[in-house]
Amino acid sequence: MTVNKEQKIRMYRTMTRIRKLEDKLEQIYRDGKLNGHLHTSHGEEAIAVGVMEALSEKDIIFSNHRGHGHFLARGTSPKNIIAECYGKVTGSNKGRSGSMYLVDTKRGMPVASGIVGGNICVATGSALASLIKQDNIVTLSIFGDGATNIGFFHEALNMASLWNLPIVYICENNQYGEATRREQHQKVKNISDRAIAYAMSGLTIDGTDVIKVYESVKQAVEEARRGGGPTLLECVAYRLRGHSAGDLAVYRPKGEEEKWMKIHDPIKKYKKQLLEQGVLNFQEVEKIEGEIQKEIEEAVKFAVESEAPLAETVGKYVYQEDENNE
Amino acid sequence: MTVNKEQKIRMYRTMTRIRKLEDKLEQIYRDGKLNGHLHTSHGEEAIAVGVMEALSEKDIIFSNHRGHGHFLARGTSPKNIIAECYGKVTGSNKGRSGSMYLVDTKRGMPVASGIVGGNICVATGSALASLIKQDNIVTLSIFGDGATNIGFFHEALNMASLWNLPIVYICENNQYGEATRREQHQKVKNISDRAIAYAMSGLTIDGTDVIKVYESVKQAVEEARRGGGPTLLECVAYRLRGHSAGDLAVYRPKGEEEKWMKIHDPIKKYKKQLLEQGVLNFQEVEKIEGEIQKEIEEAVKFAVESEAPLAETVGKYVYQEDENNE
Amino acid sequence: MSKCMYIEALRTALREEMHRDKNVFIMGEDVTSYGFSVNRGLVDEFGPDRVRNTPISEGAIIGSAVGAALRGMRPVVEIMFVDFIMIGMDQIVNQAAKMSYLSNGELSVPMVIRTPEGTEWFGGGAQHSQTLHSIFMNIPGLKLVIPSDPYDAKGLLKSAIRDDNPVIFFEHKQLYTQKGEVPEKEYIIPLGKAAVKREGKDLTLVATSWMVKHSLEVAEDLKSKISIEVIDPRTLVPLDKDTIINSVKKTGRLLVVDESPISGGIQGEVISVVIQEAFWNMEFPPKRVGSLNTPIPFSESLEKEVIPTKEKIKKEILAMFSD
Amino acid sequence: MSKCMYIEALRTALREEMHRDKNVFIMGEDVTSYGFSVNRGLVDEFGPDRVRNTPISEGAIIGSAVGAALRGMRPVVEIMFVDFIMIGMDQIVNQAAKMSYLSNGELSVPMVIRTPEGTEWFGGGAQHSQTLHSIFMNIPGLKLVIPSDPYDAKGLLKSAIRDDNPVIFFEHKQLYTQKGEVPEKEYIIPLGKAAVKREGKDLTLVATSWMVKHSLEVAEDLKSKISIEVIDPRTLVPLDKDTIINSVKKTGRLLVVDESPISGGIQGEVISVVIQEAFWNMEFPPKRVGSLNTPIPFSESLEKEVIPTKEKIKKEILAMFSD
Ligand SMILES: Cc1ncc(C[n+]2csc(CCOP(=O)(O)OP(=O)(O)O)c2C)c(N)n1
Ligand SMILES: Cc1ncc(C[n+]2csc(CCOP(=O)(O)OP(=O)(O)O)c2C)c(N)n1
Ligand SMILES: [Mg+2]
Ligand SMILES: [Mg+2]
Repeated sequence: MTVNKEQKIRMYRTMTRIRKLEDKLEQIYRDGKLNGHLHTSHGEEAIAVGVMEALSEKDIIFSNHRGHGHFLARGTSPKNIIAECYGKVTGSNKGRSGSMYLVDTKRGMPVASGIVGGNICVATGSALASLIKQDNIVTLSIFGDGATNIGFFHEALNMASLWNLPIVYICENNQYGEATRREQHQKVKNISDRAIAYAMSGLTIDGTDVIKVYESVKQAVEEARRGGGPTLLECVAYRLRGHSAGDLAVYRPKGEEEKWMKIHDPIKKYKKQLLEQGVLNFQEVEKIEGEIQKEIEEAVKFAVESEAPLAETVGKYVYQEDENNE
Repeated sequence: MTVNKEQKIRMYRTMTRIRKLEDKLEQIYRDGKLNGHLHTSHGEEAIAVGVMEALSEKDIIFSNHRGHGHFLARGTSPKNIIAECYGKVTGSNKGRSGSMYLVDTKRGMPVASGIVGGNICVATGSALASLIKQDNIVTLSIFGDGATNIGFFHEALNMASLWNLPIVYICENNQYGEATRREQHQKVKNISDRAIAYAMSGLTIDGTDVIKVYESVKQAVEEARRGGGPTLLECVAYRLRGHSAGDLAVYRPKGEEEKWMKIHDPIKKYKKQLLEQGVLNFQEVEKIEGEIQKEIEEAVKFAVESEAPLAETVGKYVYQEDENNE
Repeated sequence: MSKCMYIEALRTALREEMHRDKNVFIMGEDVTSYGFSVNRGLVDEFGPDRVRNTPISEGAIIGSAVGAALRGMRPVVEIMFVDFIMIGMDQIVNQAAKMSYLSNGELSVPMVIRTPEGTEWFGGGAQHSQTLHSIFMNIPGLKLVIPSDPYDAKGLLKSAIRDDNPVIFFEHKQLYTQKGEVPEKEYIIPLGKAAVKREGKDLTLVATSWMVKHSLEVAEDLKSKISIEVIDPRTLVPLDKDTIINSVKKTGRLLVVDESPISGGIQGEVISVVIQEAFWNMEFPPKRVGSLNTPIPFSESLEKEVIPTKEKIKKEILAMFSD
Repeated sequence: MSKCMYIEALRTALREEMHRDKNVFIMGEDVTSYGFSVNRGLVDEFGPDRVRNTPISEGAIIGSAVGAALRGMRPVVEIMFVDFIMIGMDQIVNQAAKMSYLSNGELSVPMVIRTPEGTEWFGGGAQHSQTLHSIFMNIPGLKLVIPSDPYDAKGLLKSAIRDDNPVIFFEHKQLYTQKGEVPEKEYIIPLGKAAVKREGKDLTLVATSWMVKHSLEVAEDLKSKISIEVIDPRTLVPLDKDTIINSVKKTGRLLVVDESPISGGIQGEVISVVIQEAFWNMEFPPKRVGSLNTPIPFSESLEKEVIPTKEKIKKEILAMFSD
């Protein structure tokens, strides 16, 4: 599996886009200008980007509460995401979701789940649909380490392996569930070992290495597409922020965060690689960052200037508005 | 671990008691004299008896919908069990349960669960209570192979291993969940392999060998009592009947049942052993069977002649009747 | 017209819809061979891909149906007893019911959950005899269907399957073997239309599911004294308020009979819907009959104390006309 | 007396009960460090064995509490948002609520589930802002507590912990920071006693949780025109019917305000309880205010359309006196 230059640069751009958009949202949130809950993916950008780069256009991705990166990497515009966080009618969900339940139906991304583990059974059903339709689509379910303790994870993976469904379960192991370290919520050494309980293939990889993520997901997805069945892919990274904007993560052992920042910031690491490989030079890197910074600023402006949804639309689409039904 | 003669005979008596009681209930049910659902444990008697023989008086056991054998082996009188199946006020639950939700608080057996997998989290909480109280009690949770696909199984075992709880999970793998063969509901080869997902010890044993069951449970229970943590113990047997009285199990491959009957009927097997070992001779065996047959007939008579609960008691104990509350 | 059992009417509806639309499929525990066998024979006709046995995993059964529905399939899930739905409750409340709204209508979840509730005369007991439809009325985004005879069962199940929203379809164990007229030719019954099962002018008796039969028998028994109009809402969401309210405006009296425990049951909801519109027309306080606020006991002598019976309904009615 | 916040009142109740009874312990996700931090500091005082962090496993959290309670412990479980209770619903409905009855009273489940519901002004959205207490009213065997101020919060939580039945204790996110008088010396408030939060003679306004504050403010605003009696049931099960009914017999008018979606909400239940007893005393149809029958949208402009506000309550009241 070779990754060409264009891809490499695209992945770098996207990782940078995620980081800058979330830096921005964090700042806006701290300024008290955003409502609700804001979960950023600092330190996990390589997973989102590696995963999406490995998929084909028709594939389906179920995201979670920490989803900005997933959507950006899939191509959703920063404008729609930021506008959604502001609750504007120009947002991805027309202001009905905020940060936690983003959607982009045009890009194969149904509503993300704010319920931990909430998408795992649903995604499994999407794969079942593909099995029945034989439509060659692979479904991805993305969730965290903490979500692997929810019973529905177990029910879904058992079903997926039993029926040999075309699905890849991506576990973003950022080593924490809110304030709880992984050792405090599960004893199993590698989360991917849980695949054994379903006679499913499981793999643990470095989730801060975007190329590694891309290659591993590509393999698992092609396997699933070929009818080889599901995979549980554990991507190990580190949550470089608190659980959500406003959480200062005082519960962390001193120095832990700094250590990971220094060694495992996926963007720093990748940038270094690209420079060493000569894929990019400093000027190009700066240019990219500048462009993206500008893009984000414009997106914020767009969001701020957009309208809030009209009060009278509040009752729409509680039910599908289909003549036969109403 | 040596099993003395007295124990061996007691275990034989109890296995016989379970078989004869359930044969009787089956017959009464077929005669249309019992309401509700009746799940017998034909072929699984060695598990119930081996398990209970290994426990100390203060230990706690959570049973399930297929529980007659568990209660009998723990010492509940056939009278109370049969009366309960008849819905009489002399029944173990005063007629409120029927066959599915038996209880015997004097023998450390809380209400059995008719919800598949329904006792697994609850039993885990009982073990948590013991951990906190340091009362040296071990809790057992008994459930079937199908129950290991319920999410609560996963949540509970993760919790038990994380907290190193004094509990033993007994999976009665009778190779079917209703009409569904195990290969049709899970792919994992041994159910005990699911323990790996929790870094818990797991073991698969012959559930038709009462001595083997006794020894394995004894070991797991003592381990738990010593603070060595939980075990998932899979006891493989075969459901020699349909799922419940009335189910003729037409869905089974031809000959399967007969084969197991012939080779793996736990009572036949054990009787043969005892005769060979000279622990019992034919006369003694016949004497035992005769006594138990009589005991069961008397229990039925007791049940039939007992009163139904009084209508006016229907509202009692929906809530604990404690002055402070009412 | 030909007489058939409720269970057969359901099966015919499933068969017709599966022939009509290849996206319709059935999923549940032992649906090929067991349970109350509404699905009997369908696997032979449509194969195991479209009549799919599942592990005992109510969360994954319901949740995966949501996912399949999001992808254009029309799953019809069977939950063997309504009691077990509680295991998958989160997938219904937090996933199925929210998808359309959160996506501003871009996503739809056209799925049906079929499930039997109520008692078995006798002996299901506390974990196999509950009546739980009332609690779902408080979850916006769900539609609730509860047919009381074979004709309605067939016509409503077909509509439920064609509906683009998550629908919970509540059957009653004791209705399965009830017979009724069902036309050979295809028909559907729209969701949201109540049925006046019997016309009358002195009392409006709103009844659901198995209680409709009791109510009709009581109405017949009392016809010399009291003219009772029996209305079956047939769907709780959407609820055909007008038919009920107009009837009460005519009769001036309302009794609601449902097998749910009284406290928090739909009986109170219906009364409260009516009273706000028809208060000035009412000549007597609206009354309700339901199960006692207890779990369902096993013993026959206790169970029949808990659930609504013809006698209890009759007694309540006579008390409304005693003055 | 000293003023303290609702959240502090809850914490004090927990601390006092944990000192009083060594069997009382706390269990939940990040209870040592996170969430709405009702438990802040308690782990330092009582240690991680009695203030226990759990994995994200709502089923096992609730289910294991049931088991611990069966063994004589008195667990106080925190579910971070009421929405997540749906994951453990089966353990509440099929296990906790049934144990006492199925064992003919030999087993008890003395546990409390504390959980916040309602909106956050603004932005919890569809899966973090629901009001779900209404659905539990239809599950016999559970007690439901829903305090509206610090004084009640403390006294009722202590009773809930001492109660021998499973109790769900519904808090409201917006109440946490509300202040009120709380005596230094110990007191408990029995379950099943409503509180008349304000006396009046023209209208009985039954309100719960966060809605009590709105209702009292409206009563004050309208006092020149209408004398409003504001009653907070404080516990939904047991429900203090007498206090409410007697008030309505006095005022002749009833309005019920609760944040649950209207359809199937407790508003209808309360109206129906009252109307059967006080029908002849009522001068006007009973009315209800609740959330619209929609999921809770994120955007401020939409959320405030959905939930009950002072304005909506006022409007409803004025309409009741327009004639
Ligand atoms: C069922 C459920 N329980 C609790 C929560 C509250 N909560 C939101 S995110 C979170 C931590 C999830 O941890 P993990 O799965 O590792 O994902 P991460 O946030 O680390 O990406 C929790 C407990 C929730 N949203 N849903
Ligand atoms: C949650 C739930 N789903 C379905 C059922 C219906 N049911 C009762 S027993 C049973 C089979 C259980 O299989 P297993 O766990 O292997 O136990 P066994 O009956 O074989 O002893 C089923 C599906 C139930 N009681 N509870
Ligand atoms: Mg995490
Ligand atoms: Mg089995």
